[in-house]
Amino acid sequence: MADLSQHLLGADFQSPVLLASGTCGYGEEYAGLIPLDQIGGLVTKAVSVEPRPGNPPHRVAETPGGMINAIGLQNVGLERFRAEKLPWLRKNLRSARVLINVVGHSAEDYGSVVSGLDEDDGFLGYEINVSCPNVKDGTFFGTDPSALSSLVAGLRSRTERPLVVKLTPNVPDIGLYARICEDAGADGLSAINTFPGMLVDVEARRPVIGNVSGGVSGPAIFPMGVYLTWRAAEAVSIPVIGIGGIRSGNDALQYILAGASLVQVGTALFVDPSAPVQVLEEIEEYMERHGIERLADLVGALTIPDRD
Amino acid sequence: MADLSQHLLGADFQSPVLLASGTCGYGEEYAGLIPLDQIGGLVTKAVSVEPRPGNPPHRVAETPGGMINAIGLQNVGLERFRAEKLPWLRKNLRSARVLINVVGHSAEDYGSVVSGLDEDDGFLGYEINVSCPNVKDGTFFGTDPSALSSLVAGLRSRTERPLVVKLTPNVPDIGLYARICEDAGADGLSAINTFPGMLVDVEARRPVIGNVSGGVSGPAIFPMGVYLTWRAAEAVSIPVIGIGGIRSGNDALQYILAGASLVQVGTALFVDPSAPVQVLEEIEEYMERHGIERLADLVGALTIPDRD
Amino acid sequence: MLGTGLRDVAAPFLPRPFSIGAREDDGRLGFLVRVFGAGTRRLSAVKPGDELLVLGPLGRPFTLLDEQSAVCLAGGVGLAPFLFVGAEARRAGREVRIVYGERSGDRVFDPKLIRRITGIDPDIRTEDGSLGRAGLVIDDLDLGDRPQLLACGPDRMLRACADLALRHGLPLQVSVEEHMGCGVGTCQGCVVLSAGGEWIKSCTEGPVFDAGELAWRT
Amino acid sequence: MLGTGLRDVAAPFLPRPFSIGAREDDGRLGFLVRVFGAGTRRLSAVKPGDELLVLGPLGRPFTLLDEQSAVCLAGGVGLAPFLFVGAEARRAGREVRIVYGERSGDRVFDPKLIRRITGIDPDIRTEDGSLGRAGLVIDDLDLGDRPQLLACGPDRMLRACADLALRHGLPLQVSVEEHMGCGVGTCQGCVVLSAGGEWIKSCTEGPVFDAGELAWRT
Ligand SMILES: Cc1cc2nc3c(=O)[nH]c(=O)nc-3n(C[C@H](O)[C@H](O)[C@H](O)COP(=O)(O)OP(=O)(O)OC[C@H]3O[C@@H](n4cnc5c(N)ncnc54)[C@H](O)[C@@H]3O)c2cc1C
Ligand SMILES: Cc1cc2nc3c(=O)[nH]c(=O)nc-3n(C[C@H](O)[C@H](O)[C@H](O)COP(=O)(O)OP(=O)(O)OC[C@H]3O[C@@H](n4cnc5c(N)ncnc54)[C@H](O)[C@@H]3O)c2cc1C
Ligand SMILES: Cc1cc2nc3c(=O)[nH]c(=O)nc-3n(C[C@H](O)[C@H](O)[C@H](O)COP(=O)(O)O)c2cc1C
Ligand SMILES: Cc1cc2nc3c(=O)[nH]c(=O)nc-3n(C[C@H](O)[C@H](O)[C@H](O)COP(=O)(O)O)c2cc1C
Ligand code: FES
Ligand code: FES
Repeated sequence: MADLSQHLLGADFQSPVLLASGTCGYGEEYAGLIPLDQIGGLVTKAVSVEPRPGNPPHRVAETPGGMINAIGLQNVGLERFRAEKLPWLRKNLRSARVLINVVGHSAEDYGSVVSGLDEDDGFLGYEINVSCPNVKDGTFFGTDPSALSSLVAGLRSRTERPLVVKLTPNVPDIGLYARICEDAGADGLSAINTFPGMLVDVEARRPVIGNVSGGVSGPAIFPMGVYLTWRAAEAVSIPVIGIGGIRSGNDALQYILAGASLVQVGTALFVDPSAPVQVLEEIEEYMERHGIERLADLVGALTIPDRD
Repeated sequence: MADLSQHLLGADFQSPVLLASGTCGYGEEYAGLIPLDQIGGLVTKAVSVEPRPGNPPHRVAETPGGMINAIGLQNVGLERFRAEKLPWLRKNLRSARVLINVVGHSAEDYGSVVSGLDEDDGFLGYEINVSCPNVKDGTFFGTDPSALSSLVAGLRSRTERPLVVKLTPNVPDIGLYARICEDAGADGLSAINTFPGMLVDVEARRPVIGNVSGGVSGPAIFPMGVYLTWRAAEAVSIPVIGIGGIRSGNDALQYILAGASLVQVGTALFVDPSAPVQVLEEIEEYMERHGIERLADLVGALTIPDRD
Repeated sequence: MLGTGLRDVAAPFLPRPFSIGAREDDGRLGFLVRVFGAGTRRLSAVKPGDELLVLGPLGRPFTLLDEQSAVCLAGGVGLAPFLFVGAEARRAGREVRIVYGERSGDRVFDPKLIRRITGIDPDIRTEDGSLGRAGLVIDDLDLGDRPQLLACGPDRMLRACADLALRHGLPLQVSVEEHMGCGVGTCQGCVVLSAGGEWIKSCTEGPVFDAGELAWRT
Repeated sequence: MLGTGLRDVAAPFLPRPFSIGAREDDGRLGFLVRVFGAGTRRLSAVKPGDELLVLGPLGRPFTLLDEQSAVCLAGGVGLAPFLFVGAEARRAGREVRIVYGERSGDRVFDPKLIRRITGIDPDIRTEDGSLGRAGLVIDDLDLGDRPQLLACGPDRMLRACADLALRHGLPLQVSVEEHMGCGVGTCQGCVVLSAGGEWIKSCTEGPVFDAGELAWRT
C-alpha cells in the first residue's frame, strides 16, 4: 500500500489533498457530500475581524476553462466564526487538518484575528491571505515586499501555530516574495491565489461581475500554478502547498513533482464534489503503478534538463 | 454599413483585427489561408539583431483551454528579415498595416533593430516586446520601471514611427507600467503578452516543455487580458491594443468596450485560420444589430457601476 | 445542478442550476432545458446513455399553502418547476392553475405534454398573440378565489408579479435566478438582496422566496 | 490537421496533426485515429454529419523513388500514412511492401481492411507474438532487392530503422512526430534537430525527412 501521508507544519496529514479556501465554506456545507475526515484537510473561507457583507451580484461567472469570482470575502467575522463555525470543525474533523484563512485591511486586523483564535482548539494553523484580488486593498500586502515582511513577522510574534502565507501570482518574481515570507518566520507557503480578470456583457455594455473584476480560478490557471509553485519551492526550504486548477491525480502530481508538499482543490469541487477523492485515488494508482512507497519521495522529484 | 475602420498611430486601419506576433510568422505563411490585405494588419514574429536559434522541443503543448509555448524567439535576425521578409510584406500588404515586433537583450539591441529598419518601407511602426517569458532576460524591461522608461525614451529618440510597447501581464499594477511608457513617449500599448506557465510529464518526471516553462496563451487567459486592457486603458490616453484569448466577435467586443482601440488574434489562428475574418464579421453584425455606425464609438464605452 | 463532469473542461465548465421538471415513479428525473448559451448547448448535445452529474435536489422549493388555490405564473422556461409543482399537486389532489407566457407561439412548450405531466390545461399567453391569449401572464387574471401566487421567469416579470400581489394582497412566492458556483452554500456566489438589506444565498435559502423576503430594487 | 473548431474550447483545443490514410475517388478523405489522449478522444466522439476543421494536405510526404522497390515500416498507428502510400503505389502500378508492428495482437488494425485499401497483404509483427510474427518490424527483413525504406512510428523505432538503413546502405525516409501549433510554418513550434545542428520545422520541411537530414541524438 502506497503511503500518502505527509508530515509537515508540525503535523501529520493523512493525505496530500486539501480543500481550498472559499470553495468549501466552513466545511459543514459539504459534510454530506465529501468524506471530509478522510481527506488531508481543509482551509476555511477567509475570516476577518468584523463580518464583511461582500460584493453585489453577479459574483461568479464562467470563463473559458475556468471561472471568475468576486465574493468580496463575505464572512461571518471573527466572533461568529468562533461561536458558530469552529465548534463544528472541532467536533467533526478529527483526522483532517484545518487551516484558517485570515484576511484584514491592516496588519492590526490580521493580528486581531490570529490573537483572537489562537487559544481555541479545532484547527492546526493559519493561512494568511495577502492575495485576494476582490477587495480594494486585498493584494497590497502580497505585492509590497516590506509590508509583507513586517506583516508576517508581526504575526509570527503572536502565535506558535503554523503560519502559511498564501502568495499572489501577480508579481514578476514569486521567489522574492517566497523568501521574504520564509525570512520573516513563515512555516509554509500556499501558491497560488486567483488572477484578476474581467468579463463584459456586450449587450448591456456593463461588466458581468458586480464588482467589475474578480479572481480567475479553475483549469485555465493550471499551468501558471504549476510554474509558480515550482519557482516558489525552488526559492525556499519551507514547504509549499500547490493550488490552481487541480481536477485530477495527474494535475496534483504535476504540482507535487514541481515541489508541492500538499495540494488544494478549489473550483473543481463545484464541478464535481467527489473531485478530492478522485484526485487521491488517482495519485495512489500512480504510486502503485510506479512502485513508489512514500509520497514524500515524489515532492520536487522533477528532472530539469541542463540549460545554458 | 457599419464603419469598422479606426484611425490611430497616425494611420488608418481598415479593420480593428490584427494578427498577433509570433502566431502569423512574417505573413507569407498564411497568405493562402487568410485574406491578409483585408484585415487590419499583422505584427511580425519578434526580430532581434542577431538570428536566434530558439529553444529545444517540445516548444508547444496544450493546456486547459489554451496552450503553452516556448519558442525562444527563434527568428532570422535583422539582416535576413530586411532582405527576405520585409520585401514580401511591402509587396503584398498594401491596405493592411504592419507592426514589427522588436526584441533584444539590451537597450542597445533594441535600438539597433529600430535604427536598422527605420529607413525601410513596408511597415507602419514597431511593437516593442518587453514581455517575453521564454528567454532568460525577456521580461526584465517589462517589469523594471526605470529600465522600461529609459528603453522607451531611447527608442523614441531613434524613430518618428509609431512605437507601441507590449506590456507584460505579470505585474501587480499594469497601470503604472502603462503610464511609464506613455510618459517616455510611446504612441500606443499592447496588452497582453503570455503568462509564464509549466506542465510536467508525470510519467517521465520531466517538464513537457524543452525550456522547462513557457508562455500561456489562448482562451484560458481571456478574462485576464480584458481586465489588464481595461486597467491600462484607464491609466493612459494613448491607444491600447487588446490581446489574449480572442476567438469571436463577442470576445473582441469585450476588449473594445473595456478600452481597446484594436485587437489582435493569436492562438485562435491555430485552431481555425479563418478566426480573424469570423471575428470581424461578428463585430459587424453586432454593430448593425445595435445601430452603431462607427466602431470608435464603442471603444471604452463600458458603464462601470458606482462603487464605494 | 447538472454538468458533464470534470473531464469535459470546455467553455461550459461549471454545472448550471436547473429545476426538476418531472419525477417518474421509477425514479427517473426530467429536466426542461431551453438552449440559451454555451452551458445549455452542451447539455442539449447529451445523448441517451451519456452520464451527467446531478447534484440535488437543492434549496427551498415552492410550497402549496393549505386551504388556498394556487396560480402558477410561468415566464418562458420558468415553466419548468411548475411541471413538477403541477404533477405533485395532482398526486396530492390539489387544484392548481398554470398561466404560461412566451414571446411568441413558436417558443411555447407543447401544451399536450404539459397536460400529460401535470393534468392541467395551461392558460397560454404570447406577447405577439401568435398562440393563446395575447399579452403577459399577469394580464386579465381571475383572482376571484384569492389564490396564492407562484412565479418563475425573468426578472422584470417577477417584479410585475410582485406589484400584482401587493395590489391584491395575495401571498407570492418567486423563484429567483442568479449565477451559481457550488449550489450548496459554500461559495457565496449566488446572493440576492434581502428586504433587510443583506446578501442572502439563493442556492440554500432560495431559490424560492416569499416576495416579502426580498428587496425589490427599482 | 484536424480539429473541432473555435467554439469547442475544451481540453482538446489545438488541432492535432494526422496523416491522410485514404483518399476516395469521390474526394472523401480517411483518417486512421488511435485514441491516445484528450485530442484523439475528442475526435473519436465525432459522429457522421458533424463538422471537422481540416487544414491540409500540409508538408512533405513520403516519396517513392523510381526504379527501386519500397518497404514501409509501420509502428503502431504509424501505419496510417502507408495506407495512403500503398493505395497511391497501386494506382501507379508500383510494388510496395508493408511491415506493420504492434505491441500485441489486439491492437492490430484489421489486415483485411489494409488489403482492401492498398491491395497489399501486410507482414504483421507483434512484440508478444500474439498475432503475425513475434518481434519488431526491423527483425528478419528480406532486403535482398535493396529496397528504399520508409518508416513511421515511435522515436525508438525510427532510431532502429536509421541503424538498419545505415548498416545496409539503404535510403531511408522517416516521418517524425513533434507537437504542432499552426501546422503551416508560422509558430516555429514543431522543430526537430537537423544534421547540421539547426532547429528545422517538421510541419513544412517535414514531417517526412531523409534520415540523413536529421541529427540522431542518442
Ligand atoms: C434555480 C434555477 C433554476 C433554473 N431552472 C432552469 C430550467 O429548468 N431550465 C432552463 O432551461 N434553465 C433553468 N435555469 C437557467 C439555467 O441555469 C441557465 O443559466 C440558463 O439556461 C443559461 O445557461 P447557459 O449556460 O446556456 O448560458 P450561458 O450563456 O453559458 O450563460 C449565460 C451567462 O450566465 C453566466 N452563467 C450562467 N450560469 C452560470 C452559473 N451557473 N455560474 C456562473 N455563471 C453562469 C455565464 O457566464 C453567461 O455569462 C435555472 C436557473 C436557476 C438559478
Ligand atoms: C505528422 C504527424 C502525423 C500523425 N498522424 C497520425 C495518425 O494518422 N493517426 C494518429 O492516431 N495519430 C497521428 N499522429 C499523432 C497525433 O497527432 C496525436 O498527437 C496523438 O494521437 C496523441 O494526441 P492526443 O491528443 O490524443 O493526446 P494528448 O494526450 O492530448 O496529447 C499527448 C501529449 O502531447 C501533447 N500534444 C499532442 N499533440 C499536440 C499538438 N498538436 N500541439 C501541442 N501539444 C500536443 C499534449 O499536450 C499532450 O501532452 C500524428 C502526428 C504527427 C506529428
Ligand atoms: C468562489 C471562490 C472563493 C474564494 N475565496 C477565497 C478566500 O476567501 N480566501 C483565499 O485565500 N482564497 C480564496 N479563493 C481562492 C482559492 O482558494 C484558490 O486559491 C483558487 O481558486 C485557485 O484554485 P482552484 O483553481 O482549484 O480553484 C476563492 C476561490 C473561489 C473560486
Ligand atoms: C507560438 C507563439 C509565439 C509567440 N511569439 C511572440 C513574439 O515573438 N513576440 C511577442 O511579442 N509575442 C509573442 N507571442 C504572444 C502573442 O503575440 C500574444 O500576445 C499571446 O499569444 C496572447 O494572445 P492569444 O491568446 O490570442 O494567443 C507568441 C504567442 C504564441 C502562441
Ligand atoms: S451557489 Fe455557492 S453559495 Fe450558492
Ligand atoms: S507547427 Fe507551427 S511552425 Fe510547424
